[in-house]
Amino acid sequence: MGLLDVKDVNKRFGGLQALGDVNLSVAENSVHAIIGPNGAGKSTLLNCLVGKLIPDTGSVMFAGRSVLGRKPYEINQMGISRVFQTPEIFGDLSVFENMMIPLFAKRDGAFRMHAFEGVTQERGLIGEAEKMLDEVDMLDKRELHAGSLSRGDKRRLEMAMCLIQRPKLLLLDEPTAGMARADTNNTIELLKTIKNKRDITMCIIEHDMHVVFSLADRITVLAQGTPLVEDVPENIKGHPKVKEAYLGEAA
Amino acid sequence: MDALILQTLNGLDKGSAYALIALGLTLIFGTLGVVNFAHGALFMIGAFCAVTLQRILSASYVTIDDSRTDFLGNPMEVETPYVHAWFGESVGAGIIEWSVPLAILFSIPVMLLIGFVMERGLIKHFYKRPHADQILVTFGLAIVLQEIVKYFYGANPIPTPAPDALTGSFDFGVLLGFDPNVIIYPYWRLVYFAFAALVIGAVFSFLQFTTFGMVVRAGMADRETVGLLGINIDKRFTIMFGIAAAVAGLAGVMYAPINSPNYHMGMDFLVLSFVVVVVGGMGSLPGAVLAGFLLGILESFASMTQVINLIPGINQIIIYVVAIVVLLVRPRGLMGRKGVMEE
Amino acid sequence: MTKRHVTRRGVLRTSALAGAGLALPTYLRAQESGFTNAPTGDTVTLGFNVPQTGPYADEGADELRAFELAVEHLNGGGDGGMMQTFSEQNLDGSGILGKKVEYVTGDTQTKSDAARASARSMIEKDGAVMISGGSSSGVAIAVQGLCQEAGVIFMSGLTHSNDTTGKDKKANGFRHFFNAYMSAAALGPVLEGLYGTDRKAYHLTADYTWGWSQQESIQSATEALGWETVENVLTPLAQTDFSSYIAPVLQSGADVLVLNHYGGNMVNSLTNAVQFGLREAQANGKDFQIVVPLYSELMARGAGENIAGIPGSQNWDWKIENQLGERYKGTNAFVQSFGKKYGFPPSQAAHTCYAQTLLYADAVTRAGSFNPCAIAEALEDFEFDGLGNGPTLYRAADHQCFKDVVVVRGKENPEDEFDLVEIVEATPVEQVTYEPDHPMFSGGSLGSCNAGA
Amino acid sequence: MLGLGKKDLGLLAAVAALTLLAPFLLNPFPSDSSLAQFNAGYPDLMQRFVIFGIFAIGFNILFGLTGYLSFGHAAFLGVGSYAAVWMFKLLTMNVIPAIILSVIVAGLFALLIGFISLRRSGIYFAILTLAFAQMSFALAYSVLTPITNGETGLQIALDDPRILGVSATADGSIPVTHLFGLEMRATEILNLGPWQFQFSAGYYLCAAIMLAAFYLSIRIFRSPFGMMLRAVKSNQQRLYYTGLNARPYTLAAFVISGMYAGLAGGLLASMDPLAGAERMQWTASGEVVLMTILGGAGTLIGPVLGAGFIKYFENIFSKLNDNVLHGWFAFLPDGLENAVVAIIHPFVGKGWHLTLGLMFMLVVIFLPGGLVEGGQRIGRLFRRKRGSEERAAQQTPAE
Repeated sequence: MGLLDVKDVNKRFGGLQALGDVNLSVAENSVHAIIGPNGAGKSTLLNCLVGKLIPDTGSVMFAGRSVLGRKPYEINQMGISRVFQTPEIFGDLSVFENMMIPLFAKRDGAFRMHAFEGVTQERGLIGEAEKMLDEVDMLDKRELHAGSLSRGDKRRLEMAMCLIQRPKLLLLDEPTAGMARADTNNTIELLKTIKNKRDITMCIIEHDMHVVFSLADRITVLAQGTPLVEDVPENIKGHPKVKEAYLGEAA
Repeated sequence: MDALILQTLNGLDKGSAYALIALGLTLIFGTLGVVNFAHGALFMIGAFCAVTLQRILSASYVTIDDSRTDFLGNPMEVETPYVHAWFGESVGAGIIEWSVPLAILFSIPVMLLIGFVMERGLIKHFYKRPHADQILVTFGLAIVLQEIVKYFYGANPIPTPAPDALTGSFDFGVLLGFDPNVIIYPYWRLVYFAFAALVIGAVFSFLQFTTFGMVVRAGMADRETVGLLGINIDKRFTIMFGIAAAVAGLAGVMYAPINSPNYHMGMDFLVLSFVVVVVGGMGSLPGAVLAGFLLGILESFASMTQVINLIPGINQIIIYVVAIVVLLVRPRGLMGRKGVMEE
Repeated sequence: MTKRHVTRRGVLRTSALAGAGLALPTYLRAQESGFTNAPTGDTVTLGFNVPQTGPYADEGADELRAFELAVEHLNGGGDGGMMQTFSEQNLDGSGILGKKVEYVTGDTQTKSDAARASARSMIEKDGAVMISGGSSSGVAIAVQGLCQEAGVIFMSGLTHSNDTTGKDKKANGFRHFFNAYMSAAALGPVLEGLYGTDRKAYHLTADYTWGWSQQESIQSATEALGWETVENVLTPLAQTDFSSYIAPVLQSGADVLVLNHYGGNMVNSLTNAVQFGLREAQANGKDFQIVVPLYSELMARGAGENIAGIPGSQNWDWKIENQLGERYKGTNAFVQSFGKKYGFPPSQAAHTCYAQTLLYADAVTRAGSFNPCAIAEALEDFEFDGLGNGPTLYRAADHQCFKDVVVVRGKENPEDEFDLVEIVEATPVEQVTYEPDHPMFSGGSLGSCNAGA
Repeated sequence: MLGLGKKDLGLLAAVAALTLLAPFLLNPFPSDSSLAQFNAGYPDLMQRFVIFGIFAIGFNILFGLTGYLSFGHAAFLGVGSYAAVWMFKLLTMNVIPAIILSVIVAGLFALLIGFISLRRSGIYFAILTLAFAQMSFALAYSVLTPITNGETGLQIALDDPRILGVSATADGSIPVTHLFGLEMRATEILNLGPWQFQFSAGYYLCAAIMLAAFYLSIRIFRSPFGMMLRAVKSNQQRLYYTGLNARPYTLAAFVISGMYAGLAGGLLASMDPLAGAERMQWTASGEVVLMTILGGAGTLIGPVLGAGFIKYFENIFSKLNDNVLHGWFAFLPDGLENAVVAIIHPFVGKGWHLTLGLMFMLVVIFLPGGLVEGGQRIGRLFRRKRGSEERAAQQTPAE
């Protein structure tokens, strides 16, 4: 039993079999990467995990509880946070306010009015937010408008927002997509630091093999909606089926 | 049964106007992403094109007739239209009588021009602005346009009759095998329906079968990509705006004999046409047309005495009830694409 | 809860700071005079509250022309208009009680709310002692209520609902215009003469108070003739296309269509009815007929040739003195001075507003005071003549004018756009008079006159 | 102080000062001068300024913070007015129970409509609210006449029961609205030289309530709840994946702004006991949208400015007629006088809509942030170059 167990998940869109009999187990405190060519069903799978899509059949269990049929915010409350391909942050809010929202969410659950208190009265939470910002090297930008940040900073902010929730599982959807090599390396370093500092499980969907092989403990290769192989990185390199899947794509 | 057929006819006729206005609104929204609150005003200007042409054609010179007196007891001033003098009385009267159909030709260049000027001069600057700003500026424009019309034409409705050959009514029921006098329908409304079908057909074939239309449709789907292909999409969108204005204008021209035009007729249609667009699905042209006819027919059915006796007041609110039900059951409208205008 | 009403109306108090050079404003709302906005200087301000935007803007504009003309005449300008023919010869062109008449204007927007806001600004800011004008009953009733509370006189403009002097009548409000009951009572005999007693009527009625009031009146009048009412369908006020209401009429077995509509509604429903061929149709072996109980010149102009032959009623018509003679004197005097100033003949809305202004000025003169209670007393049961309607009574019981009603029908071949209707007859006042406690007017009471301050 | 930051406190104090001194500020011209037409310091208009200010402040809590554009907010104002007038008819002429009931009724109505409408967002939400409001208007105008008195509007009458009051005063008049005996229309007049200033009890009640409403709105803007609402506007997707359900927040904002609208409706009825159906028409809903955008959506003071702007035009410009114009320009030679009057004529009196439409266009074209932005630009002219920290601060919505 892993932290996250996906069993026999199927998903069809009209005539297209997007996912077919996907089985996957993500072990606690591991970094699990899902790779595969374009259209392999990686994003569909991810969306099934966070409640944006509901699989036609099969089960998705997280920490022993099913996530199926739950809304995204409920799944988040169970301990799954998600980093998007393009950073999703609150662009109209300041960096600091971006950090406060997940803190309020964690404290209050889905809804609590707090209409008559000032944000600045939340001393304990402010300290926590500042500490987290410091960890991702963004404390000096706390009053900036989040929408005006560079892409790399937006990515850091988004990760900080996810981490401050202390999730059990962090889902990363191509965290380095569209980044320059230097930024990519920075992100890899950041993720490694995060990994080393706390007990966290990560599940990464990634295109960039460099990122995958630098971080992952285990790798699942997905092709045409079905897992081809699942193994440790060393064995994935040069695996004939993987080559076939990627070369097939190249052809 | 005959009552239902009659109300369906009515609905199709009402629906024609709704569909034409909604079609233009959807074109503008789909291509430019602009919520145009001045669209009702364009419809109204179309109707006033008919009024204007009627006035131009009946421009008169004045002669004094000493044998009669006016209300103040002065010698009567008799106005004779120039066309009477030029072409003889019967031909002249005939020309004036046909001013509404003639106004179709007159209105197309006028409306295209108004559309171009509006897009280049104002709307262009609002593509990237929030919808709320677009609403405010186009609403302001609508007020200005209708006040200008009011200044020149007054607030009272102005009779703009159809040619005599097309007034009167036609016993539709006999054709279908009903008794005479059961389903009677005015010629002009049949003309209006046919005309609307023609315009809708023309717009669709234009979008479907021309390169221009293809580019515009592609632009509606994904503006950025089309821009990347090096196609000057902006120019085409300007033309599209002109076409949308012309469609609204044509709807207005032909509507003039049905109800005498007045300066606020655009506002009367504005809210309704937005409901039509949304029920059809924002950005969906077939949806707009379908919803226009559907709401027209439902509105007609709701005004039947039997229905009103069953649910008092239903004729006042039917459109809104339908809108609420559709939006709750089918959030994207009848034929809308996912994700359009939901954020 | 408190019941302290120490200073019942003692709400407006004037205080002056010592040392400040106290120049009297053009008006005072003072206790010393005992009523709201008592004029103290050498001028008096009247408030003309008419629709200037919205569908009735043209009617409002015509009312405003009449008011301006009336003020000009009161101040001694122009040819004096109906002041010459008015049976009371108290007005001499020196203003009212020697005070020059000034006026302020406002926009009712044909909305009760906006009309009250506009009237309040006239009372509170401009110090108007009288409010007049308006083009719909909802507005008239709302503003009448306001004037009652504020303690000024309201001389209503065009308002035709029974309620204005029925269940919503007020001691400070006066109506010169006729009402739905009178329309129906006047039309009844004419309809009998034109179309006989064996008729089946189909009613389309605007779905608001005036429409109901009109429909109820005409239904009872026609049923008294022996007509049968087949159906009464309520149409939404915002309706612009009436096709779905008109289409079923022929099938219903009716042979008369009564359009209880006004303004844009009436123009559209009549146009639609003619489009559907109702004017040429046959039903029950008779020619199908259309009736529009309340006519107005502006509506007739909007409907164009569609009104040909269609009967209805009016409060007054500019041709009446020429056609029906001396009894309606004043008409020509008014038409002359209005026509000379503006270039076209006045509408009935203009006439009623002009008459109301003169009636007010005359009442002030006779009362010798601008105090609303004194004016009301002067107007109550006041009989007069020479204002174009023939001998007229301002009845004390409900503040309604009783006078002849003009029955008209659309002309077949109008000479110009102002000559659209022909007069069928003037129904004598006796036929349209009713008891103050008539069921259509019951409920509500005048209350007592309020002088404000 | 009051749980507000220094800047907000300053703003509140400024607004308080402006409202309290409004009778002076709005009557800058001597009452016998020809410019007296521009004076707005009479009770009715001053009351409208602050009442519609309340309406717009409430609307801004929904639209400015969450970005949800309601096109049916006038329905809540209308419902509030009806509730208040019924209270006057049935219970007492004291305004307190009427205002309380109007807020409650509008809140409940908003809860119902919001619960359904908020299942959708964007323009779909706008059309849903519009549809509900238009339904309310159409029904109030016709079928519901026994409750609403239809076209005429609900008025108080001599034969109302009024359990805790009198049906009619001793001399047969309809009693007037009051606050524990203080009549709402009581007005003190101060003549100061040629100037005249009016102090209306009703206005000061409205102003006090407006200040409270404004204070409340500042607190909401600065609270975690307000931040959450801004987050809804900014990125609902992220909010969802942060474990938050946006619906309860938006619904709460919707109900709060509905209650503000109800409060405004109750106050309107308290100042002038009439409730007309037109108050619920879509144009009335559109008006508050325009007020908010015109003033500056999402800013604290903007909606109040927008409300004042529109009401000023409606009440002052519509009253200018040719007679007044000729009065102003009488000093010019005759021909010139007529020419000037002819030029201005289309824009005033019956043409006031034209001026209003032009103003909408000009403001939104040249001042995208509304009147507040205009103010900020003027402010910036006076203090240029103050370093970059200021620019950062401007990005968080301030006043």
